[in-house]
Amino acid sequence: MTENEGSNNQKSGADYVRAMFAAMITARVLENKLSSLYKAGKIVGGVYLGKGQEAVSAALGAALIPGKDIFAPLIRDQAGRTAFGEPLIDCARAYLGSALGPMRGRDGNIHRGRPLEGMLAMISHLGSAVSVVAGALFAKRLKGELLGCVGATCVGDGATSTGAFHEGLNLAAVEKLPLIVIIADNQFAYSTPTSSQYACHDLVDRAKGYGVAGHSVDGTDFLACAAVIGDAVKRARDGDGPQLIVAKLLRLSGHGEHDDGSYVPAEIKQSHYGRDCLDVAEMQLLEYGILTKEVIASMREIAATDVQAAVAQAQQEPTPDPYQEVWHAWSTERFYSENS
Amino acid sequence: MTENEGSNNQKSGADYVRAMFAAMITARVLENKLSSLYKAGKIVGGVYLGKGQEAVSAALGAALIPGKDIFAPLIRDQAGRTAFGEPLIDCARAYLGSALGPMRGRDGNIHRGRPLEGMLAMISHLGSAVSVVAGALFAKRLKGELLGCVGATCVGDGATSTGAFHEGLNLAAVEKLPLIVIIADNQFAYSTPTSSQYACHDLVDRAKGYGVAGHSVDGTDFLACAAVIGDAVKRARDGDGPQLIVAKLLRLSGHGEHDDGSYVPAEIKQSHYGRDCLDVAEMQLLEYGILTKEVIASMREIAATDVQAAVAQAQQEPTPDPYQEVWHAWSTERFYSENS
Amino acid sequence: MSVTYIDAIREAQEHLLRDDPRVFLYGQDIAAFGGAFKATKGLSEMFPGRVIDAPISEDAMAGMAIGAALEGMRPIVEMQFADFSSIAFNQIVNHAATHFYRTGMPVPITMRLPSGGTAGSGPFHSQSMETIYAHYPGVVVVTPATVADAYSMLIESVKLDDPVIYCEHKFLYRWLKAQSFKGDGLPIGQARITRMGRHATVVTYSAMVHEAVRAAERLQQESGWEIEVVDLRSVKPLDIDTVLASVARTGRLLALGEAFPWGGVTAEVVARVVADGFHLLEAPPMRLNARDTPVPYHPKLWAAHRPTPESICDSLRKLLSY
Amino acid sequence: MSVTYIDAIREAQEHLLRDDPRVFLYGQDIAAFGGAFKATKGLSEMFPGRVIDAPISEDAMAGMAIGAALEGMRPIVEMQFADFSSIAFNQIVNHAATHFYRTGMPVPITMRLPSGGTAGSGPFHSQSMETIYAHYPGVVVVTPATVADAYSMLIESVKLDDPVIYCEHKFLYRWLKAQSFKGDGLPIGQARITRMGRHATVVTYSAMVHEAVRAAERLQQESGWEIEVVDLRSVKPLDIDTVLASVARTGRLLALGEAFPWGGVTAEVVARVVADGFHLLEAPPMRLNARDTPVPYHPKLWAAHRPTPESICDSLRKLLSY
Ligand SMILES: Cc1ncc(C[n+]2csc(CCOP(=O)(O)OP(=O)(O)O)c2C)c(N)n1
Ligand SMILES: Cc1ncc(C[n+]2csc(CCOP(=O)(O)OP(=O)(O)O)c2C)c(N)n1
Ligand SMILES: [Mg+2]
Ligand SMILES: [Mg+2]
Repeated sequence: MTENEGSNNQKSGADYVRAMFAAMITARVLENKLSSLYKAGKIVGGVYLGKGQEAVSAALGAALIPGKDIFAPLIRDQAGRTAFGEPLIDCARAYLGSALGPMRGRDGNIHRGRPLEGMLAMISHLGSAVSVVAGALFAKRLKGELLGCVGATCVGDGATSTGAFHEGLNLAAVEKLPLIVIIADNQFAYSTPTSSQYACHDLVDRAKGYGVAGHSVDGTDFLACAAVIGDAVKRARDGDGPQLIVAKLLRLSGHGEHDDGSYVPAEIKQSHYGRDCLDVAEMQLLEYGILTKEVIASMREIAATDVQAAVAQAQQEPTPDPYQEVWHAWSTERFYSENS
Repeated sequence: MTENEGSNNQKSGADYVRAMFAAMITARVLENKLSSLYKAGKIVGGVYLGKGQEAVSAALGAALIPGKDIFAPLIRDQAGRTAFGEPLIDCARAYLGSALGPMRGRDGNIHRGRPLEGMLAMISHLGSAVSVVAGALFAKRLKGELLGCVGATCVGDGATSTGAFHEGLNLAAVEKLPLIVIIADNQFAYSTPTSSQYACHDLVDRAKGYGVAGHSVDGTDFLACAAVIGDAVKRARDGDGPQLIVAKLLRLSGHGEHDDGSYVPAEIKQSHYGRDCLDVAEMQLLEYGILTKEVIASMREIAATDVQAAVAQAQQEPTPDPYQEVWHAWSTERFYSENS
Repeated sequence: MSVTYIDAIREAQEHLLRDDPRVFLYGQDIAAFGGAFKATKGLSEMFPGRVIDAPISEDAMAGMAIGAALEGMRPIVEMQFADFSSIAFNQIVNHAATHFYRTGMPVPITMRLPSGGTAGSGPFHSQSMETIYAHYPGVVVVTPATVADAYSMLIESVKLDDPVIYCEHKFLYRWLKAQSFKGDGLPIGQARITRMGRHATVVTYSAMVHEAVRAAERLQQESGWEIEVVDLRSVKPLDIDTVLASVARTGRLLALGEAFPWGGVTAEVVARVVADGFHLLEAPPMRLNARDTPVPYHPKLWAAHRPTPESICDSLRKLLSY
Repeated sequence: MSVTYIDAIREAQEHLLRDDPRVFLYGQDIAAFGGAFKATKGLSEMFPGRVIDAPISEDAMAGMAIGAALEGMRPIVEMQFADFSSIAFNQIVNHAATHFYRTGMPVPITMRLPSGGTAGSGPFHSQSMETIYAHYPGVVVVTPATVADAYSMLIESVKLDDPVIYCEHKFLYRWLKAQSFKGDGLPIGQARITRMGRHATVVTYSAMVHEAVRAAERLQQESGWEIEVVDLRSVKPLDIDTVLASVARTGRLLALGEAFPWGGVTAEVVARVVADGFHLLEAPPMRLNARDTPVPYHPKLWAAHRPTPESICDSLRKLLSY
């Protein structure tokens, strides 16, 4: 076994939660910035935030190994992206309409990705990524490179109602692939409450029906996310097959920044899941002596500086030029005469 | 409440199993006939039989109330169709290519239906009927006519892997509709064993994940089918919401008559589920004194006569005439000039 | 006081819910929230139990509508974006569209597809899918371009016994205004001469009608060309008679659309015109469509991906100079 | 000894599996059973672990192929019938087809679609879906009509970096025979003159090439007309140059296809020919397609639903007498 195989390259507990927390802080600062840019009319397209879901997302992103694992982030995964190593500039470029970066203005915001580096570029159709990640893992197995690798994606409560989610998870189960699917059950799909989305007591009840491991976690509890999600990733890496994790939480923003989320009842906002995972994280990290107030303060400063730098850079960059744009959907060059 | 409401119009136990058995015998005789006609080259298109699945199918069909309930039979539901009241001539016409009957040669074999009478005409795409039956029930609710009604459909183990099955069942669960879905788990989807279809221990484990009632039954056990399926239909009728029934059995024919099913291992054929539910039924009916040998013999004779009559009639009927055929896919007549 | 295109869609649904007990609405976020575009705002309060939030299950949403239609109802299904109807594709083209032919029993469902491009919406929130549905026998595909048509054609769609794909253009939602919902009463299946002209005919539909009119006005001012604009209104059935009559007057045809270039409405229009009106043509019929790539996200790319008054004028100048 | 069209498909897959470790096959019943049409017979034994039975999950099958392609593999996915690809539609047109444009990374998957009508197969086992896929930017859609093309184009499809919809015609599977798999080496994107002629051009593809040749032979015998038959081979890209060159020789065009009549290949061919070759035409270009209903089940209806040598001759006679 090379050093990259097996689960021994999983970060140690403290390193893992520190990496998580750093990503969460950065994501929050970045998203706050995106929100004000949106309000100032500086953003191209819509803005979709992961506020309140950072612990879940970062726990996943930080448990994955860039360059080895596959990660298909979804709409609320800024923290996971950052933890997985996505440069901030990718996000800034996508939202600010720079012509540079992986999507070059052809696609934007949360649809960005670096598929060559194992971070897939989502399409909007919910659930579609599940089978695609399964396929990437299947390919790794065929190439003899699967050992110690995992693939992961996040979906919302709403996305569990798609046929694509069902077909993809079932396929992964049949092929016993090391796929981690996190359901961030944030109680709403856009405005639709879960009572119109599913009728089971808890979505984790679905795990048995697919023959996959099921895990539940309080998505606002930072250390619980680290423990449960870190463990599930480790299990998948060690050959235990697909892992379905259901995290309970609340989206702390609107569906997108165009939406004030006023349909979320006050009781829910004030309930346990209405708490901010970042506050919980800070409390827990201090309590366990993993980080000090000073370190946290300096992490925030670094995040602010990094975000500022990325945004400033993207804002200076050229926007796409339709006259420079190569209008081809095929990669096969000899077909190009066709569209001319 | 009118006399058609509530569950009191469910047949009494003995009547129910007698109706089941009569349909099973008729279906078997009919299918044997179709098989020989196929071998003699007299059939238009393919032939798909329900041999070995009659107890499950008839238990459902006989528990439904024609003119009130909705039934969406699938590929192996000859017995259920007959029990629900489908005239034999519909089947004969579809298979023999008569221009008469509900499908008029435009569609055939198992795709036939009488949607106006609550028996839907399936499309091939597996799983598609689940949401359609749910929609019919939803409509009945909106019209204030749902009380005491149910809708039912059958799928195979293979069809559970479709997104349509998942979306449809979930929707029915969310809307708490009186939908009965029977999964006839006959261990194969065409040639594909269930190990390539699902990874759970038992498909009934899916019920909890949808928040619906789950039932298991030995599909070769006639009385068990009557008890479990009859009960599930009653529960749905009484307002207990969707019912998922998983029947274990074995297809006793090829996938279609073009297929000898030689991929089914001998051990499986000789196993418990390889037994013929018709033999079991006869044994049980005699044992419990519900029918006598003489009655059964005369039922077989009646079935043979009826089948013979239907086939003879269909064979004499005209085949469709392309020059008489009205080539319109729309019902709106003022659009017809469009295709001319 | 003026009303908008989206107002028309909302009003038509209110009207239908009020007048026809068979009508109900089904879609994601359409009940209390009033829909992603507010096309059903307030309706769930006015008609309790008849405006229902659906799970994110487009296949089952279409299937449920089909089942309800078979039970005598007249469902209107809102897709959150036309692009997501790709998940409902099978139920629409194979279940709903074939049913009348197969069984003699029609399936009166109306699928509302918020269609077409808007700035910054990208490849999955901008598609025009009329071609995909119109290719299949059995569906009616309507593409209203005016406030009055948005209103009357939605009402008419629900009254039709056949499944209707109602393509509503998102760009027109709030931009397009009128004094009232009242129109000229043209039925589905009949095209309209939106602007009269003598020198060339632009045949188009949906939002492109307005771009064509802009181009026509520009050419008139610039060089006195009089361009006739035909609004197809429904792309299936397609009123080729009105198109041919126009081409008979002008001798020149530009078929214009916002969809992808391969196949589709513009190809169908040209192919039918040359089949029956070859002798009427004084110049080769032209087509102008979007570019053959996914719809770009960035507004600058998007604006160059779809036809614009400028590119329409360019095409018309070529057509007129032949 | 002769080989068939289905042999070619099987052989090409064997060849690919042998020569290219990136290739694997995925589909329902394709492993031990060898596929519903036996296109993969024996291959799972020859290449253990590389010919895999899929669950009945067309969406996930396409998704899994996309993921595998992104990891450097070259999957070939068998749909049991083209008609069931309606379930994979979203993954194909929105995921696979947009990926290169969006990210610069191509998705080399090959989707095998057993297409077209055969007697007694009915509305859901007879469809020709090339139009649906060709409408979307980013996919290559091939429609082999000969044994040699079935072989070489499948190999070429897998070598292409773009997603390919490989439409194989079920009617040709066992009926079409040849002496070997060797052909003329034409690449995807180039059409072929299947039969030379002087009086009219029939542009077609897939099984209709053979019906066109039959019609041409009949007209030659009956009345001496010499009909040229162009086999498009791929409908996207579509080799309009070869078509135009043929029309330049004959002055008359019949675009022929087995698919539904609205939009599609025949409309696209006519629209392109009139755009660039209007002056070449001596008669209005004609189209002949299937009728605008679902494909009927009964063989008698089916035979009158699709174009036949008789109906092709009728169309050609009209075209020639203009
Ligand atoms: C197949 C499909 N249908 C509809 C949409 C439109 N849509 C985008 S996000 C969203 C809500 C998603 O809810 P959920 O999955 O719970 O994720 P959350 O937004 O709560 O994180 C919807 C309906 C979509 N993207 N895909
Ligand atoms: C969506 C879809 N994909 C593929 C098929 C082709 N097909 C027809 S029957 C069948 C096997 C069905 O297996 P199962 O659901 O277990 O039912 P059984 O035949 O065993 O009764 C397949 C793959 C189909 N009808 N629909
Ligand atoms: Mg949610
Ligand atoms: Mg089965």
